[in-house]
Amino acid sequence: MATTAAGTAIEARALCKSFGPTKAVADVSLAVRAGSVHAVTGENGAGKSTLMKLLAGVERPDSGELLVRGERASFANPRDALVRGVSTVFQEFTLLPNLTVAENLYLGREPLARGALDARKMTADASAVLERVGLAVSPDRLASRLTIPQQQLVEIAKGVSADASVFIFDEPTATLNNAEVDTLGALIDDLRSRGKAILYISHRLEEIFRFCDTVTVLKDGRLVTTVPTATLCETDLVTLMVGRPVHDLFPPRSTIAPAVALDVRKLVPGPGRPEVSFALHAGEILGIAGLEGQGQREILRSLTGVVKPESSDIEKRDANGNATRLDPRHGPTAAVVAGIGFVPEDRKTEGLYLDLTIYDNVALGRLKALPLFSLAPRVATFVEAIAARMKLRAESIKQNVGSLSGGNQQKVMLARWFAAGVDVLAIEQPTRGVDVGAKAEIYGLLREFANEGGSVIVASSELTEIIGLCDRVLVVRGGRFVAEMRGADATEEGLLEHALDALEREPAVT
Amino acid sequence: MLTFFPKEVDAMRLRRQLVLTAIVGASTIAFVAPARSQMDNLSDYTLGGVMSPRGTERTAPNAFKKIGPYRIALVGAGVGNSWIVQSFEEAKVEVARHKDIVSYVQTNAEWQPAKQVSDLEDVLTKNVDAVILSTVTPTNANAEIEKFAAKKIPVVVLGTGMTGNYAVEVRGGAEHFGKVGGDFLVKALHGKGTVWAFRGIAGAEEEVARYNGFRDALKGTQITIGAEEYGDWNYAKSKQICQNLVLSGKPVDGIWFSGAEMTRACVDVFQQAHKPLVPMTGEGNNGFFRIWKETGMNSVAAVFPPSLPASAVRVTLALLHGESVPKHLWSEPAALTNDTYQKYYRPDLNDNYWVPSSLPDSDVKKLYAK
Amino acid sequence: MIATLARRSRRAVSNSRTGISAVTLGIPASLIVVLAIATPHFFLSLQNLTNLVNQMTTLLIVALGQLLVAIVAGLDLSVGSVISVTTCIVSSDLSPALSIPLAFALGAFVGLVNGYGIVGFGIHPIIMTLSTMTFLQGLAYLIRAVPGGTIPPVLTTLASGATLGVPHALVWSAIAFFAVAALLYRTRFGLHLFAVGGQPESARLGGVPARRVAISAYVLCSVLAVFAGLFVAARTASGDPAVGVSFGLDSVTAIALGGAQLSGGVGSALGALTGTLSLALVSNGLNLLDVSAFLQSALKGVLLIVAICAQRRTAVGL
Amino acid sequence: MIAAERRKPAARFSLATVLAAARRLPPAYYGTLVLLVAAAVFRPVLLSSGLFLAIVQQSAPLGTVAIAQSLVMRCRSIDLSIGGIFVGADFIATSGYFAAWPAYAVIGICLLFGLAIGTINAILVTFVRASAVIVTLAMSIVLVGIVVSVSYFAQPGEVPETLKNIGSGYAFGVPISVLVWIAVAVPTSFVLARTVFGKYVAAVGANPSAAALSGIPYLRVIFVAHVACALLATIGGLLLAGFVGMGATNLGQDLVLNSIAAVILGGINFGGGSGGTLGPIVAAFMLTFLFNFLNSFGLGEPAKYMMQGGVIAIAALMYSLGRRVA
Repeated sequence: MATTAAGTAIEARALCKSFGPTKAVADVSLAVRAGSVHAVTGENGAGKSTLMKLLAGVERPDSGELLVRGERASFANPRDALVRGVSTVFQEFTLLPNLTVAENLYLGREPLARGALDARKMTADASAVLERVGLAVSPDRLASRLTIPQQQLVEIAKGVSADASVFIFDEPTATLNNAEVDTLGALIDDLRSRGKAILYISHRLEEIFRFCDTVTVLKDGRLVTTVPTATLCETDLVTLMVGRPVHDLFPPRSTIAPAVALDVRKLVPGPGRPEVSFALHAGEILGIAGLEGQGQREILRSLTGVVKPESSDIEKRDANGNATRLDPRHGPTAAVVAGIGFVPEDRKTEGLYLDLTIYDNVALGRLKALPLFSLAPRVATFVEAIAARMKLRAESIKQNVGSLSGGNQQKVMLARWFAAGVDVLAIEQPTRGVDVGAKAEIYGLLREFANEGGSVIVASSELTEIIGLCDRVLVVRGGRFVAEMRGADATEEGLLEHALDALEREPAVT
Repeated sequence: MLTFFPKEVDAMRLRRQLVLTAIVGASTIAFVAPARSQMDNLSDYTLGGVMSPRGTERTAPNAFKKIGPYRIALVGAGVGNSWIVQSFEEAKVEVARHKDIVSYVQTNAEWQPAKQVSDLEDVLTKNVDAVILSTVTPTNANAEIEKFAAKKIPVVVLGTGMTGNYAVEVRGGAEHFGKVGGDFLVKALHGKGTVWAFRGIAGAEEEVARYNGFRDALKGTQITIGAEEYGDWNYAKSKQICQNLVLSGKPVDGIWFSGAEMTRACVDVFQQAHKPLVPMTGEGNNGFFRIWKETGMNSVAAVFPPSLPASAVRVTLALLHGESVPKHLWSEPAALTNDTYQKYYRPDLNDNYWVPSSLPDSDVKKLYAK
Repeated sequence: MIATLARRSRRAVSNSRTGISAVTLGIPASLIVVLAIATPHFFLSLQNLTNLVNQMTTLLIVALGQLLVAIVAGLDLSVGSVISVTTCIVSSDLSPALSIPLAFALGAFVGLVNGYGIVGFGIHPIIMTLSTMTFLQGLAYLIRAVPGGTIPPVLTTLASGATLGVPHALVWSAIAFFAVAALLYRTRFGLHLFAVGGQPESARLGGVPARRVAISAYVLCSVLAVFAGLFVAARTASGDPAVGVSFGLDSVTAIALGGAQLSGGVGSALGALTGTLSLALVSNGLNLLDVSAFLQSALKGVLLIVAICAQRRTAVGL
Repeated sequence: MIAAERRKPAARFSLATVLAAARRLPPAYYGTLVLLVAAAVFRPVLLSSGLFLAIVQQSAPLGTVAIAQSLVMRCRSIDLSIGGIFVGADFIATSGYFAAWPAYAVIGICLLFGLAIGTINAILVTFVRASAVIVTLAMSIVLVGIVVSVSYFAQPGEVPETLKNIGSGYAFGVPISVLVWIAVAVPTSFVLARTVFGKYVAAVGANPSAAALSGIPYLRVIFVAHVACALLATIGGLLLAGFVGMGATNLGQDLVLNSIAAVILGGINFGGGSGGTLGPIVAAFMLTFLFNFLNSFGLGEPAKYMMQGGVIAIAALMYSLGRRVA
């Protein structure tokens, strides 16, 4: 048996995990005491969620070891972890929509009576557990009929019911309102007072200081430090999280032309969503910054018709100032015809045709607005030229896109829209999964596009990217714009402050 | 599921059943030439000699006697070829001739054995007095037949190789059918040469019996079988096989078929290949007669009366009237030859007409006018 | 029985995982009313009700198997061929002590092949089961080219006939129905089937051995098809290489009419029963009303289209 | 020019390319080669010019249907209503209802019928979003049911002479049906390779969500594919009817499954692939040749079914393993 500090509920020793060439978690060690709340924080991409997955049994480490109450542990899956006393509340809930609350609670460890499922006991036990977490729903209700906070409480109840000794919360407040956050706080206090160890993964400073005893900061997959929360102030923590000079990745900004290219008014991205309005200027790169899940995605997608907005009043103006109305409810086809291209975050499943060649992927952009049975123009020279200009690294344009690296795939995505001749690009996470060299090239391409009169709206959770690339930044929180600043004036600290602090503040900008 | 790929299966079954059912008692009317008066004798279940008793076994008198009027049912295996369509029509017309039949229902099982069992159950529910049954397989209805027997409801079966507890069987002699063709080839080829044999569906009892009759006829001759293929009684398959045989240049002096559709397929292949027709065997169908006449080929037609169900209707009534009826009624007709077939060829009718028919000419014209 | 069904259906209605709706219950109910009025002397006779049960049994057993596969978002078109092969095996010269276990072994093996192909190798369920269906169809023809053979008397006695006035078919229907219902609602495996059908990845994270559960569903489906095959063989007293052809699609129709979602996670034994009942009533009723068998099959096709179109889904295509 | 990929060693890259290229060749190409060699050794008569040409002729209906089926399968859909379309078109051509009409008018009516069924399929699949497998299958049942119950009263007769000639005649020493087959294949191939529609089909098949997100009218593409599939399948059905020459309510039902097998063997799986239009064509010939080859050994239906099932399973398995490697 390995030795471990007394009272340590769960301990990670030198955990490493790589996905392909990227080291998501490198040599991270961490110990969580029973009866304490331990925060793990860091920027997006710092390795928080990978670490959480390693602890929760979703992924297995490449090297390093995991100890639960001093004993070496290896989890096949989260259920296995739960049995060993490690309960995880995932950010994307794993409740099964067609199972009842009680069934979800006891999935994989259902009570049996003489070999048969003991539904009565399951319901009774579930009722008791639900009461303990303060959730007033019937255990017979289907999970699909629960609200998001209710679902989260069910996830927590899972751990309570298993009498887990370690609770891992992955960004638990992302979907909760203030009252619900308070309830969660009370619950965490209760768990702590009963000697449970709590691992609290979040980048919300306010909560970290409110709930947690200890904080571990990760950066680029590596451990920065582990310190008692009491020894820090918010500024210290932000410095620890950012702590990196901004690379010289970014092209120089240009001056914003006064002309409005896209006037978005009263866009309601979905039922019950707040309304947003903003203007995108010709030649401008506009950043939408914020923590993940704050509504950036919905704004971009409803703007481009990928999801149908509730309502909108959008005007698109071309270089000559001629205005046309755009109703995104008519779907992406209408947006594309109007000259707006959308680059999704998940290139592989939503953007590219991996089995088709570079030529096909790009040339498809040339087909918009052509009748269905007209000849598809042969544009090999054009595609070669655009590929060369974009410094696309491939053997030939006949190569399948699936065989390209992430950065080159992203270039193909952009090339399609350049080929289509759109003048507005809406991009989610423009450099996710792209190596540093290609990043700079992509930034350069976007800037070039803007300099030629195009407009770009970028939603990114990488603050450095937003700051370095954008002419103007809108900070979003809870579906609303809470701050606007010039890219040149923006700092990570400033953005984070708006993105985080806005939790408690009234929206400053709409 | 009638149409999914196993439709192919249905198709096979259809072809198989076509002949299995149809074989029930081939008899030549060449020599019968039914006189009108005999046809008009509505109690003559031999249809003027088309059918004849096989063996001496008879039903007991009054075994199924019942007071009329009667409700009878024809439980069919399925529809799918013109012979069956005509035979059902003959049954219907025959029923109409008898005033003491007040109810006549007809079901078909779409060649599904299990559905036929259900059909029989449903018919039983409807309190029929007698059933004429053409089964999907020789055995699939045995349990149901037993139920009818227990209720003293006579079951007259149309089918070969039936084993159940039926009252009377009405069928044809399969070996005879095959032998008719074999005898013809022996004569046409003067006892020597190479013939091809187009068989039906492998393993079918009926098919084996016909083939045995054919082999019997070849015994003691110098005729050899140069190619033997299963054409499944199907035009399309036979056409492809025949095409392959012809184009591969296999020698052939004559061809034996166990069904007319296959003959037509081969004739078409020979003509398309501009190959002189060799003697081929055929069947008593107007479409075949037409080709026979158009090509002037040397052929013979085994006859397979579509009027079998009409005979079955009369048998059924005889049973209900309390008569004693031969247990086995078979039909083993002599063939139609180059000299006699023209008497039966009706140029005014289409290819779907089969002989001999018990239908009045007005019905025949209505159904088969070109 | 009726009381149990009623209780079960009340419970079912309150739980949308079953897919039971006013339509699933309403179709057979209204068919019964219409038939009882249209053919009062025949339809409600004891004889006819017995017939109805006899006619339903095979399809019910297959549909219950198909249901298990549908719950894990699969589809098994090979059940028809499994039925055919089963009748061919048990009608062969082998002793029943050998032929019956052989049929079950083959069924289980077919289920394993389907399951591994679909779950293990990611082959589309339609393609996978279509190919096993075709292969087994060939095997059936290989064993028995044409219908015939003899069925061991023990099977015939077990399948047809009655004890104390209760038709054996009813007994078998009830056993199959309650066995599958118990499996679904009284065992962990049943719950896991629904979990895997709801969201396989979440189920896996929740510790459900998702692959094993899905493969087991295919195995059970094939084994139930073997049962159905034994019943058909006994009922028709013969082996027939084509007897099962209609059951693949009929079973899908039955469960779709019974509210099962082919996208997985939703379905119920009661739905399989009402769906099967609906189809049997259509067939029985049209027979009583003397409607052509071919129009009957066309009508079944229309019913299937309607039932499928009523299911909302987002995917387009397969 | 495009800058060369520098990060990977050249040798490894080219080896991978060769392997990838080999894997992308449709299985039908190998299969046909193997079969032809086997025939040359065991049954050389199958390769004699007359017989070989006849086998090509026999392939024409399946080949045409395979082209039709490939259109919908490229869009990740399927059409199993082909069996019903065959029976329906055959009924129209042979029932005698249109006996007084010129043959080309009858052919036209058959094509209109195919168009109508294709449109219904397309509506059900794209707008109602019903599962294509189930609705097209059900469509087939409905069509066959109607035809069989109607044809019970109006019996099927002969195929019009013109159609018979198209199905089984020769022109310039080539079977006419093969010319029709080519006449279907060439424009289809052109449309798929060179038109906007063709490019969209490839896109929808390769990644439906990407197609939707990037503004491709994907529902319209699938709609058109279904209509075109039914129409071309009707042509295949008429070729078969012409070859058979007589009406039948079970005409060519095996072509439904064989067409799917041909498409998969031709290198096209659900959602595109590498076979082009030639893949399914070669595969249709391969299957027809295979059945002739098996027949020449006296192996009948059982072997045919088992081969068919095995071949589809193996092709599907190869495809899914290939995808996993890539």
